[in-house]
Amino acid sequence: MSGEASTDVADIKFGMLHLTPRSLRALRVIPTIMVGLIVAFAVLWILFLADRSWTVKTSAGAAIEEPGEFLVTLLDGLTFAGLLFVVASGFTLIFGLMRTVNMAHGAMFLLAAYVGIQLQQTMVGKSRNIESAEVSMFAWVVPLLVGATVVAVLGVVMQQLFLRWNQGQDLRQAIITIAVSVVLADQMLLQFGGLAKKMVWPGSVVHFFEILGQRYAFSRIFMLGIAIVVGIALWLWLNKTRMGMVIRAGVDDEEMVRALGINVAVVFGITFFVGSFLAGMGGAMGASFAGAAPGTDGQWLLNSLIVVIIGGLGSIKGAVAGSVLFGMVTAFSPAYLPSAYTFYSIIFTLGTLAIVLAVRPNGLFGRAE
Amino acid sequence: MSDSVLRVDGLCAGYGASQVLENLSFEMGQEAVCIVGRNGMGKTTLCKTLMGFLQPSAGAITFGGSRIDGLSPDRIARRGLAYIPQGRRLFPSLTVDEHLEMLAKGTRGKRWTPAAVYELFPRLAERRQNGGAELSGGEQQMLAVGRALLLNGKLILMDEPSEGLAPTIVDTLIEVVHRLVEEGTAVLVVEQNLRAATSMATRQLVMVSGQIEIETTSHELSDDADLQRQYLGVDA
Amino acid sequence: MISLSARNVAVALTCVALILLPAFGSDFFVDFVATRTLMLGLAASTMVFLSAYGGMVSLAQWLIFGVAGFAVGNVVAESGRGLNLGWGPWTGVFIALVAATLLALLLGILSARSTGIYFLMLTLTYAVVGFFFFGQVTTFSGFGGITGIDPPGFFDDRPKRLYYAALVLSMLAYVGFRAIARTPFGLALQGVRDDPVRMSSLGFNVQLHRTLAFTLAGFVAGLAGVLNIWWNGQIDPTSISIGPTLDLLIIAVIGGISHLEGAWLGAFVFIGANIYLRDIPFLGSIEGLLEERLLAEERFNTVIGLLLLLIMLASPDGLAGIIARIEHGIRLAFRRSNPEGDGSSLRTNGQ
Amino acid sequence: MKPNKNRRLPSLLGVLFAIVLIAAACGGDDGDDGDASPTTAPAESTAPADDPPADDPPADDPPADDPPADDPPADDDNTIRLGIMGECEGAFGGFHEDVVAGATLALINGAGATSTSADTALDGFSGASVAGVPIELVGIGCGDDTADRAIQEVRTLVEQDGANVVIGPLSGDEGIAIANYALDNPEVTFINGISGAQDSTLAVRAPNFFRFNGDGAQWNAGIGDILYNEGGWRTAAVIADDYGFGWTSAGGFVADFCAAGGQIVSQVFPPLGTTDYSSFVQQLPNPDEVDGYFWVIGGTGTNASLEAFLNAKGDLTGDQHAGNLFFSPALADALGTDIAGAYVGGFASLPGDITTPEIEAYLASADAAWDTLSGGLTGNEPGPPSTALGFGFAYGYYTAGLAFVQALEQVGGDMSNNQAALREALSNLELQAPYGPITLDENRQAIVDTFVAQLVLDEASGEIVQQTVAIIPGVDQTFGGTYSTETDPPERDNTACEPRDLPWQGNSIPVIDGVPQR
Amino acid sequence: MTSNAAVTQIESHRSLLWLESVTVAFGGLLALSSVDLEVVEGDRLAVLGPNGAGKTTLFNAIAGDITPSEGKVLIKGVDCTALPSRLRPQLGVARTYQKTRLFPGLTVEDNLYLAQTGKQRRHLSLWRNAKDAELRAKAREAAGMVWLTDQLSAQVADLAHGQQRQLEIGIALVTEPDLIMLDEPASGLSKGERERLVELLEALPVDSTLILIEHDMEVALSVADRVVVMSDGEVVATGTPDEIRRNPLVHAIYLGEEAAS
Repeated sequence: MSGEASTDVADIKFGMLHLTPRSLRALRVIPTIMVGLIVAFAVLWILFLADRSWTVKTSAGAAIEEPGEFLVTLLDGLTFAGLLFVVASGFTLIFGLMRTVNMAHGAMFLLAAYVGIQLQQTMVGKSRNIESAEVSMFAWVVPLLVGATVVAVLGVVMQQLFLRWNQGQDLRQAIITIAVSVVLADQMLLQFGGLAKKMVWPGSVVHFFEILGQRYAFSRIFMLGIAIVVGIALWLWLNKTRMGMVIRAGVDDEEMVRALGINVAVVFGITFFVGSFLAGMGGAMGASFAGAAPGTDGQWLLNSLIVVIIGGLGSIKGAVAGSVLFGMVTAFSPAYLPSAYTFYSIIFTLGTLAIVLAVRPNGLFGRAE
Repeated sequence: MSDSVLRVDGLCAGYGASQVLENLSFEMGQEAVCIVGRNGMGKTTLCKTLMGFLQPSAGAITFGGSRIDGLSPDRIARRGLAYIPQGRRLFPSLTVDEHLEMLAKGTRGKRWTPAAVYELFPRLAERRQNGGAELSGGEQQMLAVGRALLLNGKLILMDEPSEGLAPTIVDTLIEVVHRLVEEGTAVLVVEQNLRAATSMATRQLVMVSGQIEIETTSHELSDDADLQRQYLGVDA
Repeated sequence: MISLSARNVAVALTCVALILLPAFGSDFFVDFVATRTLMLGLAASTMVFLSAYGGMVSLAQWLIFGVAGFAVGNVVAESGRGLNLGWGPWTGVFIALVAATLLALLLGILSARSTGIYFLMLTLTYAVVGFFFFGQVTTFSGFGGITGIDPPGFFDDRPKRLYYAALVLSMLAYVGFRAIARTPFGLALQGVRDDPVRMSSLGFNVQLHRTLAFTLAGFVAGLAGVLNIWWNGQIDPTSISIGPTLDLLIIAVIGGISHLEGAWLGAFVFIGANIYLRDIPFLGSIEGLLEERLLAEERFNTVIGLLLLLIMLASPDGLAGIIARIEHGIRLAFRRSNPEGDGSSLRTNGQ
Repeated sequence: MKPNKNRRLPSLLGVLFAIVLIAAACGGDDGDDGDASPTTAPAESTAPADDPPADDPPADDPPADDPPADDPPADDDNTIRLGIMGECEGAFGGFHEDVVAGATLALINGAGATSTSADTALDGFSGASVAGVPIELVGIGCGDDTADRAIQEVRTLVEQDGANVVIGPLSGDEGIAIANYALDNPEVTFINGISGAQDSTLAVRAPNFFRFNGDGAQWNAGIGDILYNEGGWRTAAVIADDYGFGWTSAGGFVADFCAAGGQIVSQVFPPLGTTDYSSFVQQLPNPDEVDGYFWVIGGTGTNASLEAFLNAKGDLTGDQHAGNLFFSPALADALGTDIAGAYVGGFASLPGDITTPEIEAYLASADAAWDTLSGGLTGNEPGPPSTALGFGFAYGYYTAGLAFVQALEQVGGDMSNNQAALREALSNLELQAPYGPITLDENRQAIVDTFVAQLVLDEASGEIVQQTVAIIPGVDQTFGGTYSTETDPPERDNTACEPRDLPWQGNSIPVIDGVPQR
Repeated sequence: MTSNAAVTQIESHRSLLWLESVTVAFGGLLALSSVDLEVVEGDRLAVLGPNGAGKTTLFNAIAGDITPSEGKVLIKGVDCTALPSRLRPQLGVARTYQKTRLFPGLTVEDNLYLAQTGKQRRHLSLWRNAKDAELRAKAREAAGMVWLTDQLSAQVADLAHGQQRQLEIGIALVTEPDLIMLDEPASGLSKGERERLVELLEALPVDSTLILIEHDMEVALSVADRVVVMSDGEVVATGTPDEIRRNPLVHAIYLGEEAAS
């Protein structure tokens, strides 16, 4: 008996049946192949083709011609990815364990930034024109930790007051956090005003070095360093401590964790603390890197969303991958897009997201729901 | 009864409008007891209610002398009711070692520590670094048992432990149950595999439509084909 | 059955009141409150439709709404930013609806595989892509937006005709969405919402249903978008930024995201709160207690945030849910006093 | 629920729908008698957005009921109802207090008003009148930097609160939107607050929309000339926000710099919402390839972009950098002390270092009107009122209010005939404002004095401060024909770079030690 | 294995379902290992086996909810190994689920109506027409078959568990499939309901083919004319009910070795 022997029924009804399993599988890989081609072209373009006389003008030259520019762009991408990771890892941690989409994540970022700035100004004793030289490492780290702790406590309070008892109602929780962020944003505008503020890097990290003839700032490397330390700490916490194991187990099967005698409510609270703390750390770092102003909250909520959607919701590994991809596209697209079109880079960046999702609807490391 | 470990009185529970457990009662001491019954009779619902995942609509559950109905699952577990769920429900993200390590806190000096579990199941020790999803069915069940043992509880509740296991593994499991009872842990097994059920415990409670229909012994149940047909739908 | 009648009677009475509104309402109220309530309610109803019948909470509805507006602007405007095609207003409507529907189709195809909170976040991201698209692509708009769009001459007698247009479209959408729920397509959509796996095994193309529902909702959102640009006269990328996008979600949720009439109810409360809540007298006294004007007039976003929080904490199903529960309670009490009373289902939600 | 019930519903609603259609068809007819009917409940329950001290509920005068098009309310009761369109949210939300105070101070100084509160302007004022005509504050609009919201707020002010004169708004897109609204609502007079989009006056040209401040391009007039002739720049690179204000502001510099003979070698437009500017800064030429850079990046981008430059290209030195109003030590912490010597474009008011008797009197009047104000410059903490009023946001609103009061004075409070006399007076006003005279062109756009400042190191404090170096008199919107009603509004790089004669070239008034050498 | 022998005896042109060494692996776990099976028109096949033997996985592979990692699934001679599940009803396949999968937001009638539209283009229609009346009549008829006539306009979420199980079967039957796959239809039913279920299944048209997973031997053996016994993902025995009753291997697997001895 063979497939062709009695296709009369199916033939009439629909042509779809002519597809063999193999050809169906082949159909499914088409998007993957397309993405592969796009990536291959992008790599080829950056490495060899950009800014040649026979291609269009780009602001950075082909990597083999201008390795310095390439390296700087690469570092830009990586260091920015570091900051993205710190912020997004908190978001994804909370989502992973509790399925709570914390739409107040950006507001927490901004609040920590403001608190940090305020404290730093107090510590330095100056409210404006603070120079890096006046800022000791202490006067940077303490505001960062205090700012992060403040929002971490706020996060736990929000979770305990508003979210704890409607666990599992993800839309409702998302809206509650939206409401919190609306109130926070409005009150922050009142308390901290509308002007952009900035936290100042400590003098010890503000210096520059040369790589392949290009100047590069140590502060960016410092930021990447913090991100790596945060990443390692998170990894150690999740993989080498009992609490971390409980959290990972909770991501897999929360009910079973409870059946093993573990008080998940406490674990939830701690996770919310850590997740908000990371948002706060990111806030202080972001305020040093790019400043803080009304609207920064929404921007960083969005950044976090994009990173975790690319990487896969709830996955720390995904947050790393999402940050790196997002950071790279952010850095490379203005540099290697044709010069006349660099202002489309932000669309291009978001387009990456669409492409990733076309191939993997749950993100790079996301699990199917 | 002074040595009563678990006592269930007139338990009613269900999902929304549909009542699955209806006025279910039984009592057990420090022993092995099997609840047998066909699929769909409410066995798993009973487990979930005992563990606190489902709130009973009526009735009482007394465990170790105090009421546990209405408590949260983690508090019930901490009172000493350990649960081995149907389908094992291991954590795919955790290795064998991590499954045990995560519960190791406070086990020092108690009967069951991770080391003792590895001693009981040497097979697991070989697979320490494997993820929960990479184990065979038997190994998974061993890990699920080991995980429950670390609670050092008074009663272990097993939901369909023999499901999907090779007969030799089931034998190991039966042995473990006997050993646990010898060492002073009560075991409540919910089972539909008659062989496994009758080998694990002498007391057999037959569950039909959310109630304990009759209580019998493993010998009676194994020998009485009518009983099997009537309550278990097994036509031998 | 009683409750259904009560619901329908309430809806019908509201409709009558709305029809008569211009006769006794001030122009400001008709134009600024009522017309906008109907418009935003119409847009929110597409969100509610997708959520209640399709199980999809879409944040792309406001984008589609905006795209229709941008399409009208590009087609109709004769100068300023955008394409400046200078074609007739009704051509603009046609193109806007086609654009909105096609966009919805595209987004539907792209997101039909996602569900739940993933769908929500994915559509939020689309919304943001749309914002940046119109912000950066000056061919169609740029951040300055498209200004000075006038509605067709037919609507010159403002506010009444635009109001009635919004009212008619809202009623059509309300009746239409409820009617669709009874059609084969609507039933299948609800089936997809309840159990996509079973639907698949019954021979339904689950993703096709999701996509088509999304497209249909997109068309209606496009209608609302056209009304909006006529009403507003201009549109710019910040009109479709993350803030207004979330506002629409807030509207749908305040009203009750599983009740169609919740869309308009939510819009009314939202707009009313924005306009009238600033003047609530007690805020002034609180302000006296709280230093620093924490709750002063210009802080009405705080008030709206707190209102939203309150409603969400009280009822996951918004005001409509609260109303349904109150009604339920009243009827329970009524039934207790009349044991012979009607024993039929008390269900008020669902379709 | 029973299905048969469901079928009854659509038919019921179908009948209603038919009624609606009929009603819609007749809607045009029964509409005109709306003013005969009483106000609806919501309108009644509503007090004006700002509690006026004279506590008259709006039920006394039902302005909300008036169809605006053919029934100007001012004729009836001879009250001027003023609305102020402020900005309580968004990027400029911190300046809400400032701008309301600006408009209020004009009424205090010019119309005998008294502020209700000694430490905020937001509580309104009382007792304002000009030529015996009382001016009532009906509401303060609360913008959020978006056009949609601006329209809604202005409509609330006009259509609900019955404002017949509106002062505002603050930002560019809002200005364009309100200018368009003005076109459709000829019965209301709009006096721009401080918004600086070119289109509001040059393209929209609503006859009832007046602007007594320069646009974003005008504010940068003169700086290109100075950089070319005194800074020795021949080539420049521009980095500007990719939206209307960035384009307009950059356009002003380009027009001015090129008019003097300079060349623009590169223009980079990072999108709004950019967090990491490093890749955009990379696109700029290196410091050895260009004479200087002109910065038009606002918000958080100001610091982020400057820092990205520091990181990638080198120190920010005074001889190679210049910028528009964002390039100020108040907004850009990243400017180190090496920046001393850099030139900065102007804004509405002059920097604090200029002292003339008029300015001193103006600032003193502010300090007399309130004890403290929580303005944007003091981080919304209570501070001296003169700090807030000395800055461009408040000053823009002040000039608007002052122009209104002076014009009203000229016509003796005559608001009749659709405010024709008032508008005529506004159009021809020669406003003697504290920081310089202002007149309007035929598009009702201000011809203003603007200024160029230099960043210098204050020896005493060791801080970088702004010092005015020149006043550029009589700057108009067209830049000698670079812009006209025929040209497209400034876009990414559509401002032509060509030498031309600008009316103010060579006429700049040097300022030495804060004293203009007029 | 005895199944291959049995399979080859049956004339292939009547073959409705043909499985050829179908293997399903979940990670390292073989849920089905190289299963061969043929079902011909009119067959009444019961699949027995302990929990975890792979019965439901077998159904999933046939219905397309799972794509086998190896092997072939042919329905009516058409290779549909990788065919999406939604296209299989066109071949006349209908199934029920062990865990009730209904549409709780809809009424019983709507559930039964909806089930029929899946195979038709109708399900995209925004209008109701004459065909609908027909489908609704059939839905009501099917409701009668599973004793739910009283509940036609009840919301499914409000039904008792037993009624939901009845509807689960009704949804499969109303599509008039050529091949009906019932996954533990009797679970959760009372004794009386179970007897009626047997009646119902016995009353199905002679030419309708049935595969049944059932723990209740009484139900299974009274309905089936052929039995397949599975264990550990493999088919370990096939035969008539009588043969199976007598097969010691089946006792060993299903009841436990000791009980069999």
